[in-house]
Amino acid sequence: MLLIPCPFCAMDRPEAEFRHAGEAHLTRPPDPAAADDAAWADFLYHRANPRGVIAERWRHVHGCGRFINVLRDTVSDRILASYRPGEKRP
Amino acid sequence: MIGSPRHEGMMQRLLVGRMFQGRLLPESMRTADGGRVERRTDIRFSFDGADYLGCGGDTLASALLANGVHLVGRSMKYHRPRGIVAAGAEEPNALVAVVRGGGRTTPNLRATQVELFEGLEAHSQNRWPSLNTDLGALVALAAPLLPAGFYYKTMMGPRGLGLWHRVFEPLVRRAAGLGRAPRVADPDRYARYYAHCDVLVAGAGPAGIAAALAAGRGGARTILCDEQAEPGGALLSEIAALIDGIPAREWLAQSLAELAAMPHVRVMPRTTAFGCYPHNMVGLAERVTDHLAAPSPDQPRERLWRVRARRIVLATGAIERPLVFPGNDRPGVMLAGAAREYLLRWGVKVGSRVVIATACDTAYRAALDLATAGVAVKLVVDLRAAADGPLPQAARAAGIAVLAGGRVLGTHLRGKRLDSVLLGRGDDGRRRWFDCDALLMCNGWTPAVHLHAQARGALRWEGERGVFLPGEPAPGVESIGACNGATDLAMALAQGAASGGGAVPVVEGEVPALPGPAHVDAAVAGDAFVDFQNDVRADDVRQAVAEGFHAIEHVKRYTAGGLGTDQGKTGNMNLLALAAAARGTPIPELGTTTFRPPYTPVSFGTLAGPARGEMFDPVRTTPLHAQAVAEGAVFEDVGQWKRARYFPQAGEDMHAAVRREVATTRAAAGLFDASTLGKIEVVGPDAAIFLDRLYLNAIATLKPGRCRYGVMLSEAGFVMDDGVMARLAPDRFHVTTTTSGAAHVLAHMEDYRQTEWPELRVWLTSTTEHWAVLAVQGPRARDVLAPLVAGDISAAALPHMAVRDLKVAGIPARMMRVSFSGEQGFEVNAPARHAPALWDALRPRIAAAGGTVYGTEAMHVLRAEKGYIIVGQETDGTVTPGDLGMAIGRGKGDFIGRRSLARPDMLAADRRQLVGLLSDDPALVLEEGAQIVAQSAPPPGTKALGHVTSSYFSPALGRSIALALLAGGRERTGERLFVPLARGSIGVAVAAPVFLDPQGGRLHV
Amino acid sequence: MRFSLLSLLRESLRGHRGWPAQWRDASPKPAYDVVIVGAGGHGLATAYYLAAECGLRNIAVVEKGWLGGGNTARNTTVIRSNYLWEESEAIYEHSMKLWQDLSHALNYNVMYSPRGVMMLAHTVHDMQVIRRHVHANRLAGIDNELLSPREAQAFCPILNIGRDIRYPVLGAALQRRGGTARHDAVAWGYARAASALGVDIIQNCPVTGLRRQQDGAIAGVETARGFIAAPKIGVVAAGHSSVLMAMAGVRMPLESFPLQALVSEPVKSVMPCVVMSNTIHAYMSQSDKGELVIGAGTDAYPSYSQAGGLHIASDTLEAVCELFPTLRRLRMMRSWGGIVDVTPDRSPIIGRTPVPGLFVNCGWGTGGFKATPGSGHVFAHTIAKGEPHPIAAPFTLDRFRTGRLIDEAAAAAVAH
Amino acid sequence: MFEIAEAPPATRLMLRGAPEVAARAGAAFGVVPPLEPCRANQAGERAALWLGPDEWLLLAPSDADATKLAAALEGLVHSLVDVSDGTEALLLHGAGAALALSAGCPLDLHPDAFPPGMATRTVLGRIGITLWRRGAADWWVEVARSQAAYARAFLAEAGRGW
Ligand SMILES: Cc1cc2nc3c(=O)[nH]c(=O)nc-3n(C[C@H](O)[C@H](O)[C@H](O)COP(=O)(O)OP(=O)(O)OC[C@H]3O[C@@H](n4cnc5c(N)ncnc54)[C@H](O)[C@@H]3O)c2cc1C
Ligand SMILES: NC(=O)c1ccc[n+]([C@@H]2O[C@H](COP(=O)([O-])OP(=O)(O)OC[C@H]3O[C@@H](n4cnc5c(N)ncnc54)[C@H](O)[C@@H]3O)[C@@H](O)[C@H]2O)c1
Ligand SMILES: Cc1cc2nc3c(=O)[nH]c(=O)nc-3n(C[C@H](O)[C@H](O)[C@H](O)COP(=O)(O)O)c2cc1C
Ligand SMILES: [Zn+2]
Repeated sequence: MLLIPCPFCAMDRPEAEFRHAGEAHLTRPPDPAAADDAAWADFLYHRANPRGVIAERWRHVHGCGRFINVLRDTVSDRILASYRPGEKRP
Repeated sequence: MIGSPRHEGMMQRLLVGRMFQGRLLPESMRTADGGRVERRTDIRFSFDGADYLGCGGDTLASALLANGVHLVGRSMKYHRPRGIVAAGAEEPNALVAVVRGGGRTTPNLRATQVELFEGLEAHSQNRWPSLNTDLGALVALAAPLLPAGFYYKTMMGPRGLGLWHRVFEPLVRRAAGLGRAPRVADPDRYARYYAHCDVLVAGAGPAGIAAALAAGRGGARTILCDEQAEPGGALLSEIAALIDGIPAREWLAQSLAELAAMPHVRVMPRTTAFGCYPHNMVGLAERVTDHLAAPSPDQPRERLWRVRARRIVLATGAIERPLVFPGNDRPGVMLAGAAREYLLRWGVKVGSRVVIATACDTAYRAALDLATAGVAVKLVVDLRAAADGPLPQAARAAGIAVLAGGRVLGTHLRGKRLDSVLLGRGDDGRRRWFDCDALLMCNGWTPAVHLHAQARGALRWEGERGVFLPGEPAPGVESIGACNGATDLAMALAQGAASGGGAVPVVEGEVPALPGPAHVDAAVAGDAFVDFQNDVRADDVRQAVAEGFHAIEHVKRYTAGGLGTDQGKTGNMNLLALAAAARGTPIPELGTTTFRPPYTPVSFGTLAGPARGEMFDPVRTTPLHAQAVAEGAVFEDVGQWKRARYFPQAGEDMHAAVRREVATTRAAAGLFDASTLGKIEVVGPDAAIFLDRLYLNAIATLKPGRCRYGVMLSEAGFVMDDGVMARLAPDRFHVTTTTSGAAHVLAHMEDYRQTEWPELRVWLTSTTEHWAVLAVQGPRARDVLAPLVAGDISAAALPHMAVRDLKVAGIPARMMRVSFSGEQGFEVNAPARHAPALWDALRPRIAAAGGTVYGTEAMHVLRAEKGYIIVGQETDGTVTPGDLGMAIGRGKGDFIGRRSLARPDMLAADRRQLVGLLSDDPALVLEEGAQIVAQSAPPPGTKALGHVTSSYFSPALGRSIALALLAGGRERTGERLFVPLARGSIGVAVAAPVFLDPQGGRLHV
Repeated sequence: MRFSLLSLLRESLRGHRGWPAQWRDASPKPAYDVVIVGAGGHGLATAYYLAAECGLRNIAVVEKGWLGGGNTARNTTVIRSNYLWEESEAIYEHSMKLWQDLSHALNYNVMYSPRGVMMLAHTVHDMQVIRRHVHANRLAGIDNELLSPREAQAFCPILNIGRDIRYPVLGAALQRRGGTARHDAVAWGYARAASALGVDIIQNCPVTGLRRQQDGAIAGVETARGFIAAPKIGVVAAGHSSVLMAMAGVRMPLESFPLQALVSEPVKSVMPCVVMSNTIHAYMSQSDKGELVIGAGTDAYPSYSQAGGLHIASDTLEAVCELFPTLRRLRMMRSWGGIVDVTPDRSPIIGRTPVPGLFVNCGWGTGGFKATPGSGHVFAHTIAKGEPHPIAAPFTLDRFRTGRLIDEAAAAAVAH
Repeated sequence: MFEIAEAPPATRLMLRGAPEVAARAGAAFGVVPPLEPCRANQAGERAALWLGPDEWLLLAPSDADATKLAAALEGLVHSLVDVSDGTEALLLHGAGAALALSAGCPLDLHPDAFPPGMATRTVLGRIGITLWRRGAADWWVEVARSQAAYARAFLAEAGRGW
């Protein structure tokens, strides 16, 4: 069970309080109707799935309720940083 | 059960259990004094039905050895007689079942870890009819046919007959397995806790204790755990050395007392650190009652501790390696360190005439101590060319014969016990049988790096000693003591103290043991075992390599070496060395197999903890549960909720009850508990915009005081949930969700609110449990309610799809005119605490109106007659709103899922669409999930056109009805199709999915 | 050397010194007609069928570690074909047919054991789901039958069908032809047979890049042991598929999760079949050696660590102990993790990619072992012909653009 | 080892909004909703728990009147929702309470890590709770109404055998 630093609660919190919410920094096309099928599929389904550092979202559902962003190494599972949505990836 | 233990017991008692004045004679191999056992009280126990005596503090293994019993088990494959090899967790052979009756039998326990208690009953395993005479051993006759991997090469039989499965596999399965699983459910309780500390020290030997002392003295919250009953590790069998000027055992007692006195330190005996998991979480398994003769029922049998430690200090010691020589598996052949431990800790002599074979100095300690205890140490055979370190010298000085450069060439049994060993000199081919009743072996020590490696620490090869040592550790993890290469007490203590910045204790009186590389005889053949439990011989290893299994992981899997319950604690390094030799590569190039949890096996019950029955998953009940029980409801599980499914009256089965409930509701009125519906209050100036972006339907245009049905799509365009949006005020909505979708919908909404549209001023609050929901449905619904309501609920004042806050029976309620039945309907939302009172007010009025209470099953029929969908029944995550005939709200812009609906295959003509089905036979209710085809006798492989999603007998229509998803279904209205069932195909006509009151007239009255 | 009782007898007289290597430990040649990346069961099967059925001989399988060491070594070996959608039924049933003769085809006992796979239902909704499967399967000519709780218990006597558990068993679907096979033997059997047909199996040779030609078509693979040219490359790398495809610039609809499994200490036979419960998350069978083989869940987060959290094992054992309360005192002997590549619709991707000459077979997630023979077979034909085998055709990468998903997850929570 | 008591029914209001909403609510409600994460402020029988950066749970006696608060917030963008009946509170008292909670709550409940005055949502076994430490040995556990029976049974079981 991971220990995830929550930037809102300002402390490390156990994974059991969170829900994983997929890759971070995927932007929904501002005008979806204008996106072609390939671009839309890219947004919907295609993921970087890196072996290495991933930027991912977690929701601290049993805590502050907020979505947060986390940088984690998918090989060591070590967490390098966590930050609020809207903030730049460190 | 296991053989016929009682009978067998009688036999053995005659032989072994010599009685004196009505009492069993004490064991014969116990020393007169010394050791740490409690000698004053005899503990009576039985093994395979024979009664024995032991001492307090004994393990089953030490007590058996004290009684001269070496033969304790049979190996997995060849059923070879096996004895106790080790003294601790690494024991590969001495696996026993401990029988406590009433579902409390535990198989596969290591006798070396079973603590003795009065009345303990243990049995050997994997033998028939008895341990001594095991017919399974006949397999050995076929042993030449059963080398590594033989089963991959044969037992296939002629093609097409399935002989493996039919004939051979059942034979293999009959032979397989060690102990027997209990037949009766385990009545014991198990507990599970989280714990947190600054420092977790795993292993309470000298290194661990020194580390815990240093940490504790520094004020750190510390947990010190050890798998054994008594903390102390090597100190428990240290009689010579002085630590800080006092005898080691006294130092141990003082240190433990000091630790016990520190409130922030917790010492946990009988607690195995079995696994290291991500982010410094360590699993501990604590055995609470297994060692007690009469445990209190209040105590759990075992506890799981999930410990999060800032720092993990591993002090798990080292495991002695056996030597691989022909006949090295005979009862009476054991590890030298174990023999010494039995002597010094338990006061047990493992033999009276011993020979020692070693490739490492530490075995001389056993030689010296055994000799001092009066055991005839006939010879130490040192496999190294020279044996002249301080310990060998001390042995020689004590008059013990030492043969350097010797070899063990074979062993011989009398009965089932070793009686002599064939020794030779490495160079000149001379060989000689030595008679002895115990052969002690040592091939160096393997640092127990298991937990370090599990924590994803690297390993580093130390060639001089032939060991893998902890390399770069995971952050927050460190190894100290013998598991980190410390070879003596002083080093172990020093590493321990240093880990916590403490003062290093001074050690005197220990003769240093010079380390040397492990001994590998690359050519050793015959019954030279590498893995005792799985009967893997050196021959098997070489054969595997020759057959192309070069990776050590291949060797492991092909030979089964290391796959046993001991996970190769004693055998793996020998396996590795032999494989490396066979391949001609250095050991580090081959690497180790992966270290995985658990370090030693952990009970399923311990891992599952208290989670059983209602603790497995919460039972959620509505505020009206007691009322439903009083009405005689039959409940169903919907997610965690218990929902009333139907309310049978005397003599009714489900179908009769449901028919009555449906018909009565349509004719008069019905009362339904809809409290499990999810509810979300959506508040803020942008609430309407927000909902508009999340639902298919036009929400922004909804007027305060009105409700609208809403369908929520996933971003992929599939129907995800539905509910009612009630606009309470311009900036306030009461939104309902499906019962099982509640949490998911809220999460979905929060996701978009927080991360996609943070600029929207809107908040979401779950009110699911605040509101109880009583649905009053039916043509007389208003008559039932009106007298109770303070206010006008006429069709004009509160029309269909209106919402108002009103008092009902004096209770402040949120009244919604919505209907899932197709009838005039009211859903009264009342604060949960008032729900019973409201029910009590409504129930007699329902009765007076000729109405009924109804359950989920009737609700399903009512809505199906109207063609209303249930998310999860008409939909399955692959259904679009278009498939259901639902249109996008007028004037809507983008909303979640919209873009996906425009993808080519979401518009395809052959998509499955919602239709009604009427079977030719109106009495026949189709099976839900049944497939729809065009032919009446579809050949196998026929493509289905669709499937039945819902199917009931409709009291309103007096016939069966069904909803279905059908390819191009709307175009097929009127077509005749078929539904193949087991008993034959049923003809059906495709109809519109609304069977009753398509104009909705009944809703609006 | 053919494997048989006779050869075993003969070898036993020679002290088993005469067994030849089961496969050649090949070193890379500069070029091949086809390079398969990944020597898991699927990759090896692909190579075998390419050589055995498609007339190709100059084939290499390039593996970063030891062959069969990925998910092939780690799975709970459940084999069944009673999937819901026709596309899935077709490929899993194709596979099932191949399983039935695989030991003979390969002359290697893979211990395919049709002991029956029983899927439990605990709620009214579960019953609807399994009924739908039974109907769909019957129409497709695939055996699957509905059992009452009593019948379920008769089939698996240690199953608790009492009311004393949180979610009592309401019924079950049984596929009698479903069962298990020995995972390692599958990899080894294919490796041996492929090697005998001339396929080079190159172990300890990680692919580090996919080189493309000027025109964008695939040119070959960069490996730790040098460049290997090939006009056709099949990536069959399970959990690492995203990583490999990224080397060719292709983004995949995949996420890789750690999936755990565990075994008990071996005990005498108590469990005659495979039991699965999607609702309470328990998957169990007993191996021929006697361990209870238990499938646990995935962790919540993507990871390439081949290890997961302790709570995952706890969760599954909670469910196992509910269903099999007599096993509570048995002990977990070993637990481990694999890396499974999960697609949004939980169905695999088999076929061409936007890069000419580059083929991919991935996305089998938590349930691809059972597909090993079928997947290898249709993928081999797809690579050889350059266009999808009819059974593989629906499993395109393109379906995520067009929306024609094959969503097995929609109807059942997981797809082991 | 510890006792479980049920708190009397209470008024529970979920307040959402910016810090100025908290400030203004504090004046009307009598307790200032804390801005510091995971804190609870208490005055007499009223309390305000920080649940998130714009989210507070306000607790008051069950006869408390929320209209004054609603009126005071008029004009400020916010959300105020009555959730009084959605949860119940279990009051734990005793030295063993923390241990029992730690059977299902993965947070470090040592007073250094979870001091009196701290409050947060977290988990207890299979359910979510709001945990507020009111004193060294006093805990207020907010639990969903339908899950209260589970929570009680869970804690009772966790307290056995010590
Ligand atoms: C715990 C667990 C339980 C499972 N249970 C079941 C079950 O009961 N039934 C079932 O049907 N399925 C099950 N599965 C799924 C099944 O194991 C997989 O779907 C299937 O094995 C995947 O195909 P494969 O065998 O080819 O993959 P793998 O065996 O993983 O093969 C992929 C290979 O590619 C190699 N590779 C990766 N990157 C590179 C590179 N850069 N260069 C060279 N080689 C590379 C890997 O080393 C690996 O050997 C389970 C999986 C797990 C983890
Ligand atoms: N050559 C060697 O490496 C060697 C050989 C023999 C003895 N020794 C002696 O061993 C001592 C070393 O002291 P030490 O403290 O490092 O080791 P130790 O063997 O004294 O103590 C290790 C302790 O850890 C416990 N343990 C092991 N794994 C555990 C687990 N997973 N969970 C819980 N407990 C676990 C064991 O029960 C044991 O009590 C010295 O006295 C040294 O002379 C060293
Ligand atoms: C069906 C099956 C049965 C297994 N049985 C055993 C076993 O009896 N003993 C054992 O130690 N490991 C067993 N394993 C686990 C392997 O030892 C190993 O953990 C697994 O292949 C993953 O490899 P790794 O742990 O080396 O990463 C089994 C694995 C599978 C898939
Ligand atoms: Zn938080």
